[in-house]
Amino acid sequence: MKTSYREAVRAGLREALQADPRVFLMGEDVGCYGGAYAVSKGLLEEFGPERVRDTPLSESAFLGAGIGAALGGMRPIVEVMTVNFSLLALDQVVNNAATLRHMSGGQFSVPLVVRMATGAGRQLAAQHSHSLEGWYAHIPGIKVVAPATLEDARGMLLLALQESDPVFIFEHLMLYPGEGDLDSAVAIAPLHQAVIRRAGTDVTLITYGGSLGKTLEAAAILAKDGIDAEVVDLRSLRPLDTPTILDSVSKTHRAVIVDEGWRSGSLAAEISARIMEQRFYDLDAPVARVCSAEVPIPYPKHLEDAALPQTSRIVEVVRGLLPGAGGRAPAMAGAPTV
Amino acid sequence: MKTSYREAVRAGLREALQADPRVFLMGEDVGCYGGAYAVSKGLLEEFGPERVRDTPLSESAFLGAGIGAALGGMRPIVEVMTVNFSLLALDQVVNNAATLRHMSGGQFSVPLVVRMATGAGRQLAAQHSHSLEGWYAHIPGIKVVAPATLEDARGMLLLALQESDPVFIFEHLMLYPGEGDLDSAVAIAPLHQAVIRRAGTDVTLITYGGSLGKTLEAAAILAKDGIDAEVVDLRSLRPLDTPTILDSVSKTHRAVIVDEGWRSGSLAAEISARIMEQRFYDLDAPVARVCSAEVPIPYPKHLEDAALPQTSRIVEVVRGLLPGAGGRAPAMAGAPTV
Amino acid sequence: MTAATMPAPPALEPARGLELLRQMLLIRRFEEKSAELYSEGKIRGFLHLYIGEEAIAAGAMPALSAEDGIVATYREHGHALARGVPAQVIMAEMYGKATGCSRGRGGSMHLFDASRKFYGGYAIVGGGLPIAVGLALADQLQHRPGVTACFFGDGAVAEGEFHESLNLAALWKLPVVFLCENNRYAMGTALERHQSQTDIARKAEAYGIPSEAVDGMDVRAVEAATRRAVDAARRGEGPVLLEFRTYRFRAHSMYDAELYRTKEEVAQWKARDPITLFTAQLSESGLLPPEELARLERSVTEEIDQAVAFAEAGAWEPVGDLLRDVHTEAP
Amino acid sequence: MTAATMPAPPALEPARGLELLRQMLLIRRFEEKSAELYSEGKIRGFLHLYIGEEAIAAGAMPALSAEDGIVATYREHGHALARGVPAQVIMAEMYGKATGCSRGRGGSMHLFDASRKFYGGYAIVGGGLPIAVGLALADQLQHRPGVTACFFGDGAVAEGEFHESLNLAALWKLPVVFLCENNRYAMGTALERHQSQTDIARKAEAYGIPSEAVDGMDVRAVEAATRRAVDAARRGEGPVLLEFRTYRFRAHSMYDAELYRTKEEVAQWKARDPITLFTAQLSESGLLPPEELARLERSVTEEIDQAVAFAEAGAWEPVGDLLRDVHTEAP
Ligand SMILES: Cc1ncc(C[n+]2csc(CCOP(=O)(O)OP(=O)(O)O)c2C)c(N)n1
Ligand SMILES: Cc1ncc(C[n+]2csc(CCOP(=O)(O)OP(=O)(O)O)c2C)c(N)n1
Ligand SMILES: [Mg+2]
Ligand SMILES: [Mg+2]
Repeated sequence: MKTSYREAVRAGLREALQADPRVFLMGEDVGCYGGAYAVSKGLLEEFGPERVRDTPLSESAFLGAGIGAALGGMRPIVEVMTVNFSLLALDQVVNNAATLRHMSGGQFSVPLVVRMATGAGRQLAAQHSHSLEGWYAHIPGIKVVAPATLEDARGMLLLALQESDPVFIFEHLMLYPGEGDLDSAVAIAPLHQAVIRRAGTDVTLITYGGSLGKTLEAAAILAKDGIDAEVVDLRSLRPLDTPTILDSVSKTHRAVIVDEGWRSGSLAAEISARIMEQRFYDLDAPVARVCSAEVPIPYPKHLEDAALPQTSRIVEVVRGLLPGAGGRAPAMAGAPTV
Repeated sequence: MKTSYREAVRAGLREALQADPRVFLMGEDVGCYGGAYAVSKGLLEEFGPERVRDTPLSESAFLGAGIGAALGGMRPIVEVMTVNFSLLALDQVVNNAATLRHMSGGQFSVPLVVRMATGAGRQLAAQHSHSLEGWYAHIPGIKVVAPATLEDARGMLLLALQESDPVFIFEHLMLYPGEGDLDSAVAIAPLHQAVIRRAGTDVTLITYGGSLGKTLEAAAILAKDGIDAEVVDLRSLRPLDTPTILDSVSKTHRAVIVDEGWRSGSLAAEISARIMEQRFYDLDAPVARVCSAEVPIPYPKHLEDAALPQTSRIVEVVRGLLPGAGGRAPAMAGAPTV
Repeated sequence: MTAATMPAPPALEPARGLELLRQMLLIRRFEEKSAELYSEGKIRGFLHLYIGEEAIAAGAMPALSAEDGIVATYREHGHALARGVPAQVIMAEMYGKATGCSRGRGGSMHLFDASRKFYGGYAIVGGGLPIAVGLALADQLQHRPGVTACFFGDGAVAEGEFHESLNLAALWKLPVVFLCENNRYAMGTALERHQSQTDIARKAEAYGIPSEAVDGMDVRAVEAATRRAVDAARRGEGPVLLEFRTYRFRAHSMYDAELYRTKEEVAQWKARDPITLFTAQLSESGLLPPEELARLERSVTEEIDQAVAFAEAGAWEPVGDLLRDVHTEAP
Repeated sequence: MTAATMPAPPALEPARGLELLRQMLLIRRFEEKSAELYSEGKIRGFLHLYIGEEAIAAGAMPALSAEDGIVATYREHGHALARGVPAQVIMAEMYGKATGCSRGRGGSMHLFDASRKFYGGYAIVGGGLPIAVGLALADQLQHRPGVTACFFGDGAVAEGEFHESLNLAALWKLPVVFLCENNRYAMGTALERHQSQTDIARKAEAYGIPSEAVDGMDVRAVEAATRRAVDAARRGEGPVLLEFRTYRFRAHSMYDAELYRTKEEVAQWKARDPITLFTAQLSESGLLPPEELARLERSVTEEIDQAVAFAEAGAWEPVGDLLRDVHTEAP
């Protein structure tokens, strides 16, 4: 029997609500409507309005209320419908959730979990297609994760609830309908560990969330040319599992980062900088990035597709790093300026 | 007669208000109070309450109103007291100011100028010490600048008002009292051009805003060891003047970026990634970063100092890149993992 | 003042009545066609229909003149049509064609028309209110007679930007009218589950401004109330808040199980369909000649068919222009 | 209900009166000493004094019990003192010492004391309100009797978070009391220049909750009104908004030219100094024995001198601990 990513998140929510009376879910339309992406469908009926709470359109107030409820001994799960709307609550995130433990000299913790949809691909245009998880990954005091598989969709939520500090979970909206076999028994990696989704020797492809599928597709295509790509699924965006990234790069001597964020100031830039700082002398070619074009995402399909990272682009960039398929790049090969 | 940075900004504001009837200034306490940092002192008396407008504490509404007024044919200058509070208005920035031209298919422009104080150094603690200009530099559709000198404090404001798109000006709060001779006659560089503040041959130090002074100090100290550093003042954070950065690195073969933002996901990471992509084969050592520690800025002086980039740290990092002062690093010198 | 205490609007001259009716019909049929085209995959993304609420856009727009500005939401096809934006460029926009009113960049949620001071559809709930305040400020500072009409839903009333915008507009006596389309739901959340004070008009008290609750199913009541509000704003008396009580007959957007409301409730409101009500009014007062309704339906259908043909025929923007209009090209 | 229509508070027993007086004196002298220490450079950053507003913290805190939570602003020394946070750990915090109530990390604007449910000073205006709503939600969900008291200024009322928080609290009938300290200025912006509705208590209407405007210079009126509000919230009747009308005698923060108000206005308000008023009240009713005031002053001075000595003696946190408490160490 197949499970969708949406159902996997729901399974995690249900388990969390069953396991701990302090856990409750709140957000816009998580109850009667069943969730904007139908993630929480049925939970209101199962757990009642005290624990599955519809909120008004007040992102700052209900995310802040999540912080307060966490201070008050609860284990809130706040759903912000999408990252686009989370900007309205960013003050609460940066100035309160992330600082309270430090400002109080360690007296208070904020065991809050915030989930939100991110990303583009459904032609929702310039106000509904942001991928701003990279911004969240910049904030000291919070943790940021992006589950890309069914197991992680369920399991990372449960792990997040074990943390004593705020954890932000980003669910790429294109992942929700994706189906597969969910094995709830299988143990998943720790919350902040990256996972190698495909082992390879020629180049390291580093990605997360909604771009993992495209990246694995690219790896499969590259394999046909004899290019053996290793694919690292970051899973955790803050903290980054730098050792796993660096070990892979030491092995392959080449890296491409695939990130749906706008290129300038993307999370991909941070990863490139870390590789630069710590594996410069192991590199046979400059680290490359495949990111979104620097444009508010346009509505029409052909323009949206052109703005986002695509499998074909990943393949093209990797080939640029490995002239003469499978072979090593000559030391002086020109750096692609993608 | 000496002029302070604060007075230089004021001079720019006054000239703008005199030159163009469409220009007006609005923000919290810009009028009766004279500005939180006394930048607009006297302007209310000179230009009256129509053109120097005190607003309620409503960051989202008055920044959004600035966008609307710009659509309506005015040339608003909105002062957000500090970047810390601008988070409350970030939805208007990302979803409206930056998108309107694109979403409308080019029918509308938003000639809005937004000024705000940024940075730490006055022991204002975890909610008043952010340096988030790097976030703004991630947003397609807006322009971001950070004047570091008296001439730029006045001149970049006037240049910003010539633009047809939103320009965000970040003024580091430690710069305001700084005094010097302001020559209003001197022509300044174009808005989006970086400027070499000190020419050198051994290493490129890339910085902006509040960190320029510390970086020039470091260069002076390094000069005593015979290390000749070139200092690039970015001035514009979006767009970045990549050619100026790359040309300097091609010459010096080494670069250190000094940026008061938190290290992970900093603007410094973007610059490092661009150098990696475009000058990898010219580098004699990995590009290094000197950024803020990943902690909500603590109140006590000794801890705040420890959290921020300091001259001594810059010197130390540069020395790490150039073992044997002045000399070239042996090809295999270890990469500093700062 | 509430709808109850309002003086009855002046007698209606025939032509105006038929215009209002045609406007509502045009919106209704346009939305029905859009739903069809969505199912066919011609229109994508989110699509929010205005069916049931036509009396508001149709009634409010005639109260605005060419110098006035309009700020709307993502549920704005009706507003664009009522403002006179040609059906064909709206349809082309929803197709994502370069011939669309936003050159295809915006889609259904982001209709713009500078020539008609239609300042756009805003899809961040509450996000349009500060923009409207700023447009009104620009009119005030330039001593122009313009008034800005800002449409938003009941859900938007919970957002901080509603509060900040009304305070700012009232404080500065700006010529802006806040037109709340209270259709009793914010997506699946009923009014009483998202507002502690469900009488939205009473919120005006917190800003010291006048307000009215108006029957949003009565196109003439909408027009009369909007005229009063716009005239006051134009006279420099500052902003007014109008609450139009209405109902959304269809799902929030195309996909929506409607688990959050009963069939009975929907049926009750459909019994007050603004088009049926006004049609009855007109014929009772002898202002609807026989065959007239059929004629109107035909002309509306023609207009929409032509719009679809125009959209179908429109060209796509070249992919090479992807980065166009991120910034204003230097003049 | 407004202050005018309120029943007079019950007669006062002597001990309580002297306690209230001592509390206000302690805050006044503590703030005066802080100003001195700021000039000496012992205290840095921003320093916002509570002088003139003492009756609010002193009057409100006795209405709260140990299970209740407090959320305050950056102008919160008085609230911390009145809640029973020892003067010495507050002073040490303002010195930035490891012995401070926030281990020196927060300074004047960020006082915290978990043991007294003092949930902190928040320095983003309006930022504390959603936190208070969440604390109240936690009490409600855990069926605890606690009520959360949320202090904020008149300027905060303009922020969207005020609006969103009151609506949410009212909608869910949460046990939270919103205590607005209306000192008529947001920094240099006078009330009538930042609020279109200057009668803040009337804003409660927009949320369907009860409110009162209270004389913030009368410590007993403050205490009585706060008790009524807290009791109602504890009974499960939902939130209450109280507007305390008061005045800030000093500058907004240490540096402030006070160009925005006249000497006369300041003088008029100083004539209603809450400490002078209450001292007079007590002696008139024969509740202030001769010498008692002098004795109180001496004990307050001792307490503060001791606090300063404690702060001076405190150790600095080692620089090596810079990154401590960014995250909760794994248990
Ligand atoms: C800030 C924000 N939060 C959430 C959403 C998702 N959303 C889109 S429409 C909507 C309901 C808005 O209801 P209302 O304001 O009553 O307008 P209506 O759709 O009923 O016309 C929601 C929650 C959004 N677009 N923006
Ligand atoms: C969101 C935000 N905007 C601006 C500021 C700067 N600021 C600090 S206090 C203050 C005035 C607040 O006035 P009020 O709420 O009346 O409190 P009071 O200082 O009078 O006690 C301002 C504008 C801030 N800290 N936070
Ligand atoms: Mg609605
Ligand atoms: Mg005040």
